[in-house]
Amino acid sequence: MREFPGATGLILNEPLLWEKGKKGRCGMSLPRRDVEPAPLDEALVGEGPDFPDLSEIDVVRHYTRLSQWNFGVDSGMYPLGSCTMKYNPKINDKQARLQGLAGAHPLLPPELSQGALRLMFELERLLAEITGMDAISLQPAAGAQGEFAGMLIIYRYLHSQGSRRTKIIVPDTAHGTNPASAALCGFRAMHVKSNDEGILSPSAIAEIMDEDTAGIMVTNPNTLGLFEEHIREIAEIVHAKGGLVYCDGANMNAGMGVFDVGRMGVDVLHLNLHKTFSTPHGGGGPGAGPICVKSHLERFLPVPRIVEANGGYVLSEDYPESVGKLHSFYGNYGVLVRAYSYILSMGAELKNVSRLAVLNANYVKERLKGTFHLAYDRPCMHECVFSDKLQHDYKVTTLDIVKRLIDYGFHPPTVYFPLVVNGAIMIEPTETECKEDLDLFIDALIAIAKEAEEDPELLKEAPTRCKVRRLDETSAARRPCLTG
Amino acid sequence: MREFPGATGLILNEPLLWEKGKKGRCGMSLPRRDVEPAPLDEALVGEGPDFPDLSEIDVVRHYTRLSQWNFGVDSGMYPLGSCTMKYNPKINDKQARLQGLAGAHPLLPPELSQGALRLMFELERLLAEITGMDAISLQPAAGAQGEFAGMLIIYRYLHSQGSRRTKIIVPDTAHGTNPASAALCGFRAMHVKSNDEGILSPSAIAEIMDEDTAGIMVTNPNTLGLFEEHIREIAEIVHAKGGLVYCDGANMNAGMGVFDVGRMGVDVLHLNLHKTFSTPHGGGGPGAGPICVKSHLERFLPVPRIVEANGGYVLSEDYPESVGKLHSFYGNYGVLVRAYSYILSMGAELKNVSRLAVLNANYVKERLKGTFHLAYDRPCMHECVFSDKLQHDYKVTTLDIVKRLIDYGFHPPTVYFPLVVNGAIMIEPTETECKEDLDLFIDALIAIAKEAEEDPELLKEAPTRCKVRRLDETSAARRPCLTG
Amino acid sequence: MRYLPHTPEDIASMLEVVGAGDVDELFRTVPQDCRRSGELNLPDPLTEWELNDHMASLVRGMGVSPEYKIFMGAGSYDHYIPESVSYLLGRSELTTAYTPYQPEMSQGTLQAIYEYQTLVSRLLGMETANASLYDGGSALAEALLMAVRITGRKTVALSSLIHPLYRRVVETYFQPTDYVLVELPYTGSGTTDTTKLNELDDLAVVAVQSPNFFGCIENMERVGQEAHARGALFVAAFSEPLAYGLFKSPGTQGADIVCGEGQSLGIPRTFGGPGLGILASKMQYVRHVPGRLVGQTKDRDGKRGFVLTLATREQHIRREKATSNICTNNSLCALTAAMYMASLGGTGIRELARLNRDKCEYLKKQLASAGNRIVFETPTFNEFVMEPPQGFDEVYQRLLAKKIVAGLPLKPYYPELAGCYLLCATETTSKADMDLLVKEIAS
Amino acid sequence: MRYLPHTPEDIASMLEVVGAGDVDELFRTVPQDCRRSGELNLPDPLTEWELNDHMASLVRGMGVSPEYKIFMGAGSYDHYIPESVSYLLGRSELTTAYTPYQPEMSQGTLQAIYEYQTLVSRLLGMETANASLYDGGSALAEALLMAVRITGRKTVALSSLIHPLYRRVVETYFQPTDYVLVELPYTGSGTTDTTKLNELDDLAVVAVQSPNFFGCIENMERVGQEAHARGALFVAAFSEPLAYGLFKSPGTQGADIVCGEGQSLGIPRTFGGPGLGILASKMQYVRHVPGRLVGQTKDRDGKRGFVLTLATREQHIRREKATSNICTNNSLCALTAAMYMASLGGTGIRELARLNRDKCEYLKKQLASAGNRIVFETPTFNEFVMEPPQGFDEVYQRLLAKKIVAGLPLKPYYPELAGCYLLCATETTSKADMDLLVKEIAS
Ligand SMILES: Cc1ncc(COP(=O)(O)O)c(C=O)c1O
Ligand SMILES: Cc1ncc(COP(=O)(O)O)c(C=O)c1O
Repeated sequence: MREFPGATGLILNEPLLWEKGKKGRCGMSLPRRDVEPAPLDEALVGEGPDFPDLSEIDVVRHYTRLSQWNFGVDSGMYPLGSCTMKYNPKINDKQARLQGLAGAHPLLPPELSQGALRLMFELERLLAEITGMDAISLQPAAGAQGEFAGMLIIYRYLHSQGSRRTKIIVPDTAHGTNPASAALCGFRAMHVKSNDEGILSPSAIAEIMDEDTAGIMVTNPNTLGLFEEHIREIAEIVHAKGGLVYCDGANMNAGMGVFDVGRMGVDVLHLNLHKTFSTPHGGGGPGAGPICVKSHLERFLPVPRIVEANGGYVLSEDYPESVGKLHSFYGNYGVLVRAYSYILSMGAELKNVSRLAVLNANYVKERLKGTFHLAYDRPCMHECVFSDKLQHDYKVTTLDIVKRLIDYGFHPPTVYFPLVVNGAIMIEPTETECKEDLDLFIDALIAIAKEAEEDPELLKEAPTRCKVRRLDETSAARRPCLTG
Repeated sequence: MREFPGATGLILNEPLLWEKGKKGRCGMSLPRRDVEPAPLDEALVGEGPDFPDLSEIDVVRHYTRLSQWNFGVDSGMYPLGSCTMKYNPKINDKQARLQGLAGAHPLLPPELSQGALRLMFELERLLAEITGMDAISLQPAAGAQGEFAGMLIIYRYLHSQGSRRTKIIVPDTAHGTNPASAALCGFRAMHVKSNDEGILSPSAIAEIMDEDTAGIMVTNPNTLGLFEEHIREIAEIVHAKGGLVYCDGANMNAGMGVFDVGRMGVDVLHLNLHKTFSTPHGGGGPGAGPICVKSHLERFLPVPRIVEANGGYVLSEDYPESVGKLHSFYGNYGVLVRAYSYILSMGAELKNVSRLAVLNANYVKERLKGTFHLAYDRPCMHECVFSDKLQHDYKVTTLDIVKRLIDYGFHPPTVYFPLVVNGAIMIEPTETECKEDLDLFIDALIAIAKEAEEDPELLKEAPTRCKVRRLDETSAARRPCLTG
Repeated sequence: MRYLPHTPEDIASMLEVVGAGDVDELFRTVPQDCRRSGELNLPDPLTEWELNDHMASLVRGMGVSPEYKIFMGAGSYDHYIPESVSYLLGRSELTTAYTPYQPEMSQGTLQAIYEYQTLVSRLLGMETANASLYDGGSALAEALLMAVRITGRKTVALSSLIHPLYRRVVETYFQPTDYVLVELPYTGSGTTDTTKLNELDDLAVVAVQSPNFFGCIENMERVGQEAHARGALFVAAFSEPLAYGLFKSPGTQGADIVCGEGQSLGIPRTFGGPGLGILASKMQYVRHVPGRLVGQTKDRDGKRGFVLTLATREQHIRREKATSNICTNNSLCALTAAMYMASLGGTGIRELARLNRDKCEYLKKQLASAGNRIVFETPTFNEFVMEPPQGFDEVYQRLLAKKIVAGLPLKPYYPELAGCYLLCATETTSKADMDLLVKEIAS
Repeated sequence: MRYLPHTPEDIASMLEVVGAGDVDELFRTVPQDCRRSGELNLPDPLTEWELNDHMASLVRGMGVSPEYKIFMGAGSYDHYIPESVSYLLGRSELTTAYTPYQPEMSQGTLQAIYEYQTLVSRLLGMETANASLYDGGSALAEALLMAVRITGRKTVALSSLIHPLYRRVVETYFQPTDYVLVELPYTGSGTTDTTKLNELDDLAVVAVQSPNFFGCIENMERVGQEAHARGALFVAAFSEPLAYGLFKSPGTQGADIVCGEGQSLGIPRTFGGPGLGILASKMQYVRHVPGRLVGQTKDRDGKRGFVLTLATREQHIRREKATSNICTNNSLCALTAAMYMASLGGTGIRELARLNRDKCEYLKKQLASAGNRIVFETPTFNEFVMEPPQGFDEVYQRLLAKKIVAGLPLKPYYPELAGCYLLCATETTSKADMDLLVKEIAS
């Protein structure tokens, strides 16, 4: 069997930027001055920021060293549940660097930005085909903003129906951004428990859905990696009471080419291009959270919208009922370029992407169940959720388990989420991991479970291979030191 | 004081390429086939190579992990004597990637390659100005090939004088490529000792220079980092006997804007663009070793030569006395582009480059002498040479010292070269290291000297921080395993 | 497909372990009526080489420099980006990681963002900054919501010289709330007219942008005093932070919260995004700050390290009670800005800011002497409003044909300024190009 | 200057330590008469931005794809290079390191080169390969010198269908020796005529290239037998290693040493360099191999690791007795080739080689049916020689104006083939472009 990736080796300490440098150095080539200095009212002049002065090599070494303290998808398996950490093809980054796009001013006259607009127009159509929804706005800068946009659309729709509603149904499995986005839109989140199969039962929804409830936010597949089988019936219940159905589509990597979100009764859906469509996560962003609606809600989509006009494309503000603008310009365009380039590279192969993502997740689930407690023993979609239940006897927690996984050379899964599973360990392998690497990862977790029985200290002390050991988060929060 | 860079952290094991993969995978996008398969004589068809089949992510992770086991100038200080490991500006790499150059076929008709030719023409002129020599060929692919070209030029020149000579003078401080290049040209290397000041004394040369000696190969500054003060007198002696003077200019980083190699009496000089002119060393190459001559030798330079012709540039073969071609085309063009871009970025600032390179070397020399035995206590040029003499009492060798330096997070200096200094430690900081980093490096060596006294085992065991510990080179050579 | 490693044998052996006959079986929990009827109707997959050709043809005709001379800023600025920064952004341990939930293996991202927070705070003269928001528009909206939370008041006074598109975003964020947005008009000299403040009660915050949308330097100190005199917070916004390399920073002028767009700090324009939403605040309000914060701490051995902190403000802990719904932010853009600021340094940013200003003053002077009216006399940074002689619209179109974009027509944003244009010059604008513009406009 | 970190204070304090009044003093060992009289007379330093402009204008007018359609190979081939490979070559721990003299901190380079040696050996069907030489020309020269060393004989027989420029380099390397270079003519079918071998004595080596300069597949097995029958070594050369993805490799045909140019393995053309000098050999001759070799070994804990080995062959140990004077080689190009071969894989290289061949056959067929003579009937890989109808010179010039380079005129290299052209098609040559060429030639 292949050895586990985790190892220790030479890395390099590196001070903070301002612990380096000397006044008078500069790491950037300053342009030649071809104009005279203009008179300047000294009263307006400030000190200028106290930045360290570094030479170019200082900057290059600083970030080269920092990068080596980090672990990315290019370093190894990164099965962070709910985040779809798949391989980010380099060719997509290259497209985003094209001067014709990277150099484009957002307020160029349309005749000078046809290519940029066409890309947006086509991407909207491609996403519509993939989701089964009718109309799309690419403007939301991330999933959470997509949710907010969705809430606003529902809010506006209800207004247009002359109805003001104060509540919205949010299942206990929902991602934290769901209730937060609802709250941002003034809706009170009504929590509903998922049933003992880990999904929503229509009866539970019927119980709380009323005329003061704007609708439901459902994540499908949900954060347990399970398909909400009753989604249609639930949608009917909600619709019957005049509400709308919002679907959090962050987990769309499970169903491309299979799901038809439109047919599920969903009115509004958001996607995470930085998950399903392989754009790099950038250490926390930028992402893109396009919002997709059925035709009856199209008129509420954010403006400007890209429309075809005599053979070309223009941006139109002419949607009086629109929820308005969410982004200063048109969203995280550079992310859109990468997603577009990914979709054009895959075409109908996207169905295989989802099929293999689901196969990988089920494979991990089957091989690890027994070793770890499987929260819901049912066929999963793109991810599966375990817990530390079986390890309690050894006083070992989920945190200990995943910190130990770091020493084995893997990025930990998502932990302690979803909240409905105590000590959740949420594994999303994605389709880009090959069987050999999955096996290595699984064997590592099995070895750790054994260690938990035989030598729990190994887990408590982990990680030992990183530049730093476990960090004191409590005192970090008690006496925040946020700048140097 | 700042902490030393050396630290240990998480790195990742990675198997050999063929220990990964599965038949049928492919990490490259294969072009669409737009023509029919043509009939093929099966008798000609082979098995095809037994390469592993990998997906793109496998390849990306493989080399990302391997890169983290390596140390480059971007990682930290790399004071490898005689190699001029200065910072390699990223902007120069960008120029070499320009499609107009990277995509250029070398046999394009001249009207389609004017830009590429102009760059070569201008680079020759720039190097002539910097060295004080008259004519230049950029063709040699590295310093050693430059030396060989130089030897050939001397060989041809002597022939043209109707003289056949069998010997050439090579000082004991010379780099190994010098005698090897001389031998390749059929010259027997006559070794001459440098005097107790570490340089050549005219008398020593006068003693062995005779009519059967083609000339001398002198490195200036020499590999002890010392300027050959008697170079002119030596040149006169050699010339008086009808010989020629070859100068190994690998150490030109010491004298830009100061030296006039032409005035030194040198007839032929080679440069190392990958040293003095900041092109990345690439883990061992490619480099470029342009050859520079005084006008009386111009007719012997390699062909083709770039010449101006009615407002443009053409490649001319019309040099009947030329030594011929050394490279399939025109040399390592991509390296030339980087050096050209570097010189244009620096201009006359190149003088400061050398001044600061020399300042850095002298600073290291002064601060370390006493701690380590300084082979020749004289003002040095771009590098200084110590030895392990003072550490002998503790049974600690140069190898132990520099292996320990690895644990401190620095690349070791050149060791056991030049041969005239037993256990040589040859330090070339280069001008791109700032004082703070020099101090850190110096303090590390001082700390190691202390460890040598107090706890020599620390040195014998070193390095301990790398992925591997000291490797068994003996058995590697006894039972060579060169392929897997 | 090079992104999909599974061989038929892999799939077969995995299905065996899973105990399924084929992959479809794994989807048995998906009801038929939730599935699409047909296969995906998408264009044939492009090879890497076809994709390159496709994209090359797609961008043909885009109006970008160097082919086009673009004298337009208005919230998206053309600044030189060092190749060293572009190179470093290729370090995929940084780009292909996600939010640093596991600090031990994310110290690169964490230290870099901690440094970003510090540099940005120093640039803005503030005590702390968050790890980034989406862009200038949402940063302003979040800053205002934050101010309302802090003060518990309802009235928000916004300068009409804050970037019009940022204000549009604010309207969107505020529409489902019962807070009142009031717009402050501008004076003939191109700065915010605050007299209206006297008519407002329950005032939570006064927000002004400086340099404002017209490029004019606002008297932030005065605005701050007026806000504070009314028990309100002072929020300072910006679209061109480079200005603070030369001009007084909002923090030194009494701002309580500073927010804006950081695109000009080394981030390419990319048709408007991703940019960088910057939000900085006084330390006393830190627990009201939206988004991620990186803090310094120690590991078990007392070694310095960095972690995400004060997470109790955030959605994944606080859910509906969070200070914001933001999760994924624009971290890589923050990293870019940090690399850029580190490359420039204090000395460099001073010189660069000065050069931007001088270039712009040169353009202003030349245009003025060529008979164009400079509409506002208040000092500006690298943008200003000009009113050309009548009938400039045709000239503007003619210049487009000559690959010159002569600024942004203000009419759509300020109808009363029909016929006026917002022009911009940065260090990338050569004297030659400016002279060309002046000549072309004159002719 | 951004590359020079020294501040005036740094210099002052360092001078103090050194005990010098100023930096000039440090040069006191340099006699006046060895110094230049004046300052460097060089153009003013360019800023990064001026440099970009300068280079952009410099390359304007270069005849490169996609603007130009270039049907020329002749030792420099246009193949697609995956963006993933270009990206990985940006990993500066690999690019900014030097020769791995310190194996413990160079395992990345060492394992990668060990893998390169392995993949290249497998591609060529040989037992071992070195860590790279400069290029195809010097690799051939080194291979022949090696053969002479091994056999102790003096006569070297070279096929006239080895790349003419490689042979020029061989002549250069051999001129100071007393070895005899003999050229083997070629037959009417475009392969090497070896009958002349019978006239030669003291034969050290027979060298043939396949595919040869005309693109024709040589009968290497026969040549090998003839060489061995005479107690000589058989050296197989190449300029297009991709051919061995489809055709028999030299190793399987009895080659003792294989050498050539690896540019087509993922390395851009870059006006002819840097390329990759490949040299592979039978294990029995390994101690005669020039250049670096990486070998596998163990560390003190028995862990697998890699080192430079058999260094006693090399100049830094053996000096004048070394197997070669080479020191710096083309390591990064070897790394590139390894990345490329790893990306392609065995399945991929087979398919790609087949596609190259099929494209070329298509072009050959079309040109033939358009009335151009295909000069040699021997099977070819991705190049072939054609003789167009009289007066093609003007057509060739006309096509240049239309941005089509219709192959390489052979006259300068083979005067007897005046009027003949060497054409090339690879996977990057689209059917549409080939049809265009045929049409244009016909018209
Ligand atoms: C299920 C789910 N919904 C919503 C989100 C929020 O998306 P974003 O982080 O892009 O705002 C996430 C991602 O963290 C998620 O996993
Ligand atoms: C003094 C000296 N001469 C010659 C050489 C040989 O140059 P190259 O390695 O480029 O062939 C070197 C570099 O190793 C050197 O240091």
